[in-house]
Amino acid sequence: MNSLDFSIVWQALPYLLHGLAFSLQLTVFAFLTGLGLGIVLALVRHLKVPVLAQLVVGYITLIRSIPLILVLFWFFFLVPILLTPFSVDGRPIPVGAGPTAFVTFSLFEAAYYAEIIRTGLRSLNKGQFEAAAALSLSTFKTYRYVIIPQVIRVVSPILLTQTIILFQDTSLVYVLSVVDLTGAAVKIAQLNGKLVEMYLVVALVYLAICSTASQAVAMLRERQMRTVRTR
Amino acid sequence: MFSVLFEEAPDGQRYIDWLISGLQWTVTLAFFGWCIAFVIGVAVGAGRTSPSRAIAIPCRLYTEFFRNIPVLIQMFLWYFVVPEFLPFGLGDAIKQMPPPWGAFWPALVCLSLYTSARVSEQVRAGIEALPKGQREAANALSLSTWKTYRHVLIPQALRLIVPSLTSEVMGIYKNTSVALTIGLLELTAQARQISEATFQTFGAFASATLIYLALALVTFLIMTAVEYAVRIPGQEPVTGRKLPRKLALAQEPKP
Amino acid sequence: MAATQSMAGAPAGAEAVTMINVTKWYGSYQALTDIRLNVAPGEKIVVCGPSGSGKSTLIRCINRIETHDGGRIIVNGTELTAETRNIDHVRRDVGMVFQSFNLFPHLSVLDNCTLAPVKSLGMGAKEARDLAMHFLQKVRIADQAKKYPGMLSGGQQQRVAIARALCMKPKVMLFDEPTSALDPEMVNEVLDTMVALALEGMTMICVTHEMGFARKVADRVVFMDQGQIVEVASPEAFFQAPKTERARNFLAQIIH
Amino acid sequence: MAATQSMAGAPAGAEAVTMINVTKWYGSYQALTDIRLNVAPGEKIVVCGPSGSGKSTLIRCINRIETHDGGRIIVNGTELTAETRNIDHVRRDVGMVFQSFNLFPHLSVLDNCTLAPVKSLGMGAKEARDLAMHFLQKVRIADQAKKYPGMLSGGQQQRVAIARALCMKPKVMLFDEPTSALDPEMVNEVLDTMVALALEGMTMICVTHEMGFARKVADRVVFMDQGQIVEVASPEAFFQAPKTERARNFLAQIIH
Amino acid sequence: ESPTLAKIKRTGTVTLGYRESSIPFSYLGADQKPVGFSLDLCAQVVDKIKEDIKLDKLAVTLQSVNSSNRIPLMQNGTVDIECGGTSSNAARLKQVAFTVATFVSSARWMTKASSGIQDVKGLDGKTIVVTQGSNAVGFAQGIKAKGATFAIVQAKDHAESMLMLQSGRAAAFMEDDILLASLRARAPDPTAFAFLPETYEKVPYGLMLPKDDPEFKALADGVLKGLMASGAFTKLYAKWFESPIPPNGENLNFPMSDALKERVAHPSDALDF
Ligand SMILES: Nc1ncnc2c1ncn2[C@@H]1O[C@H](COP(=O)(O)OP(=O)(O)OP(=O)(O)O)[C@@H](O)[C@H]1O
Ligand SMILES: Nc1ncnc2c1ncn2[C@@H]1O[C@H](COP(=O)(O)OP(=O)(O)OP(=O)(O)O)[C@@H](O)[C@H]1O
Ligand SMILES: [Mg+2]
Ligand SMILES: [Mg+2]
Repeated sequence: MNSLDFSIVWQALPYLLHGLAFSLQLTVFAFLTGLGLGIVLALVRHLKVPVLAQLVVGYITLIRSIPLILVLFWFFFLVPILLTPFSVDGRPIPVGAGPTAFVTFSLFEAAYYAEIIRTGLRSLNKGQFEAAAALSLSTFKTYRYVIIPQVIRVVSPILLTQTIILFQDTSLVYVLSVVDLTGAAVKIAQLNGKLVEMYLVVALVYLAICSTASQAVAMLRERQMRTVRTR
Repeated sequence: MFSVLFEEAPDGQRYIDWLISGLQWTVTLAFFGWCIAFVIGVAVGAGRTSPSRAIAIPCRLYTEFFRNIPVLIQMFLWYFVVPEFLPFGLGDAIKQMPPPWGAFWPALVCLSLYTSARVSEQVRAGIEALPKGQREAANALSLSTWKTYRHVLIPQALRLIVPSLTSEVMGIYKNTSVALTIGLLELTAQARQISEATFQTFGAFASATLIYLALALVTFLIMTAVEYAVRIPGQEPVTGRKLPRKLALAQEPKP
Repeated sequence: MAATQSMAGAPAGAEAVTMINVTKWYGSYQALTDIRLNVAPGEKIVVCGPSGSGKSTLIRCINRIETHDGGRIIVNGTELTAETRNIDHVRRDVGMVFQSFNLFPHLSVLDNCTLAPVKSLGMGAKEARDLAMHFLQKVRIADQAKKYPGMLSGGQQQRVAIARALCMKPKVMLFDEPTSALDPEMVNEVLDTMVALALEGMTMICVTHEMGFARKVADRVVFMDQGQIVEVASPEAFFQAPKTERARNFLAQIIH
Repeated sequence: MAATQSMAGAPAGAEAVTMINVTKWYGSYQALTDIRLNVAPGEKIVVCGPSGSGKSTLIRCINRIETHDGGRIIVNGTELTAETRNIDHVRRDVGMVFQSFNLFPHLSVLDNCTLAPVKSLGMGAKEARDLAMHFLQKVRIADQAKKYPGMLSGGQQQRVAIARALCMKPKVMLFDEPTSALDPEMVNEVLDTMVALALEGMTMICVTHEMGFARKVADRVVFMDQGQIVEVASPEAFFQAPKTERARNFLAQIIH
Repeated sequence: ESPTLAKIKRTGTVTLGYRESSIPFSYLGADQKPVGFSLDLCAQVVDKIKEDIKLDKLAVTLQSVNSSNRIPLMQNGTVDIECGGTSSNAARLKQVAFTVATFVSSARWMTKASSGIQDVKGLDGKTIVVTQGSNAVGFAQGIKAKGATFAIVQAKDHAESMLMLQSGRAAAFMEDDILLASLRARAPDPTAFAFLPETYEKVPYGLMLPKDDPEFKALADGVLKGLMASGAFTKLYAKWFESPIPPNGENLNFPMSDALKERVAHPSDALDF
């Protein structure tokens, strides 16, 4: 292969950073809303809410069975068509790519987070629920103050792995013609024929960010372990 | 919407034949990819729990490396970059491989390693979740480290993580689609081809979606059967509660 | 928000706990059969019996950690029904200490004690903290208030659990084998705390096999077998001359 | 593959276990200080002492579940060093029964017993099975051989754990509070099994607070405190007239 | 009335689809702003729309599209005109409409000059690359069906096809001539690549429009015909195909083919030549 030429990376830096910013925004947003929604879904299942619990199982199974890229695709193109009845002239109402990405990722990740939270819920001792009940805490307060904080600690490494995957999957927004870090790199690469250089740079950026995150979570956990489980 | 599948394609076949050919590649890649990923994943995951740092640290680096780079980019690197750095003859030999094998092997390697990193993380969690006493009991019985893992720790850890492994198996089908970026015409690639040829994008992608759903469902059923087959008699699937004692008492009248 | 005392309809001098023909089924297995038990305010009851005889089930029904299937349970004048309001009333009046402590591991000792008063009684943070420190003092563990449960020994954890229950200012305390998960030496420190509580006049129902404790503080010993109350007697009568064959066998087993 | 007896270099009539000035540190905390102990073949030792005094650490050092930091430990003539061959030798000679049973839940009772003989001693499958059935018979649980640990009561599980250890035909058995995780009623069935073993002449080192057991079978009682051996005496001497203040206090605590 | 025009009038917005690397038709120029031949043509159409529906303010939205989403985006009403380099064929015409031809291309082979391959015969026994979903896939398979013995690999996009050729994974790359020319112009050393003499079936390119809106198509066609008649079209062609273009100033040196000259003289959207 011809000698590598990384000068293109400097020229494209603003564009790449712009893409990285979008990746990070989408990751943070989808993490927060997905986790929130995922907790709700997991609780609906855990509390065996009639009818809703079955719907949630169906939803989670469906979402986990379809590639994210196809989920994005269907959201992007079907929602405008489904909204047609509400439009004045009987034509589909376009929904922007940005909102589609944020909503779809949140809904999609919620299914995965819900399963992770459920694993955590299963690992908790029944005594925790009983102690909370005996202290006359309401169901909501039991989960809010006693159960969920413990679950989050237990499953934090799995949450991290899922979030790393989420961060990597942001590249799929290319079907919506939105540009994230990978998308930006690919575009620059295609225009300039510098594929190898750009991909190497992106690989390093991902490796650096994700490794830092996983190191941080590992350290955080170690600290918690020290306070929570010394014996 | 699906009528497009039965139209005749430029090459004389029907479009549905394209999809089936794509499905075959997807399944082949997923199956062999999973087998390799499982073996490596279990080995690396177990290695991460090793008391020896000389084993644990390389295993951790392995996991971090292959998990933290997007699979799309790994695929590209395996296909375009790695052969350039192989000793001269080997790299060229790889490049000369006739299609589709020239794309299949890198795709298989890439997918296996990527998935194995994710599996290893789960195996590690499974082993770490086992009570410390299991390892100690094995030591006290003079089982070697290898036999301790082989007969005591890994069998239990795997049973523990069946649910999350199920997600992983369901996930590998989806990740196979990344192989299209290096020219392997698997299911998604074929759907795109149909879409380009006919501009019937919805029909093509709807077919692919349904096939993925069916694959996931089959996987789910198989894994449920596996979970049932390897369950441990007398143990509740849910961990945490000390019911066994009571069960035993209920069954057993006192002398 | 604060707990209003619901004495409406309760006869004067009412029992603290009244159980009338209570039955409880686990699926097709009957765990409690026709339980009748009255506990007067201030009374101390020790419940004993073989494993699986329904002791835990009995006291767990009293604050509806388990729901009973037949009969009536009245606690401080409030009958336990499916109604949330009643359950809440009863649970505020009844504190419970579990065999396995069940402290919240992610909260400090102090937070364990203040969580429920603040979130469920609506007590002010400062007031709750003072109250918690008061009870932690009482169980002689106030100096550990900032630690997390995982940093304490079993006996210390169980004393925190007792303080936590007391912070709800319950009228009745339930103990389910509070010492059986402890090392032999730690048993005493928890028993001492319980004796002190008993001497203060707290109504107590306690599942335990610590016969020394029963002798020292119990007003009555309730012996259960196979989901039924087989014998109710004063500790002296029970230990010296159990009336039933089953109780005799049981006592022979646990006192070696 | 089969265990060759490594008596080379051991003096005739050697001790089963010799500990010379053994020390053990957890980080900066010294768990064992200058432990000296000789155990003759066939001898029965009961180790007791307050929680955290290092009892478990002591016996776990004997088969190197924990590594000691100073001093020497010699088991049946083999000194415990970092060398894998020595560790293997010692572990084959030493059986261990844990407080929490630590059976392998995914293997049937029989497989629990045959795993180590087959995989680690290289015994034939049939021979191992016969041996396992023999010992299961001895702990009166042969009829449960096909069941899984999760289906057994605690007392039964502990008896299986004893059989599993015996299947390695150890010369020395270590017990770490083998009855303290059991319900009061099940304690007896395990103690009975241990007494039977003792009567057969097995060398035993047993951490326990079951003083009845100590009285019945122990040749010597070892009392530990703060990582040191404070007192070694015959059971009669120890229980009647402990020489040290610390032992007196301790006995007052556990015998109520 | 034309539904597309009605929508544009109601919303006061027209949305143009553009491609990100379809040089020189539609691509990201300096600062990643879309530019290109097709976009220039579209600008003229937009002016005409503005004039026709008598709006003083018509907002123009640029929507990036790619091969996976251009059809759905057009069908669900997001994009009004695709200003890319998209070829027309019978199957596609069932889903969308095209304006009169704005370009005519034909597929060709590009090889490494150093390979010494002279013609299609020289490719026998070798591996060749085409881009997934392009017309070239069909052509290559057709040639093979007639007895050629090369193996076909399909790369994800043109850049990767080019990389396959560069790195020696493929001996030749088949694609529309104009695309090959632009790829070659941007290569570090354009002279390292050479064309084989064979040319294949001619294909018309056009601006892509929603189907079943003849009034809208007539408007766009009218604008293009006007440009062709006035000579403005030829000037635009020279600007993008025969002069240095942004962002790096390469010159494609791709003079107008006879077939396109014929279409400029007699504008038409017919498929055959
Ligand atoms: N959730 C449950 N489902 C089914 N059976 C149960 C459940 N909980 C308890 N049981 C059964 O009900 C019976 C009474 O149980 P309970 O826990 O009240 O006994 P206990 O007297 O407290 O025994 P222990 O001394 O072992 O604590 C036992 O036979 C037990 O197996
Ligand atoms: N892994 C460890 N890391 C740090 N300290 C430890 C560890 N294991 C034990 N210790 C400490 O070493 C001391 C001795 O522990 P050991 O378990 O031997 O006591 P013990 O006499 O068996 O107590 P018990 O009766 O509670 O089982 C204790 O203070 C304990 O806290
Ligand atoms: Mg109980
Ligand atoms: Mg111990």
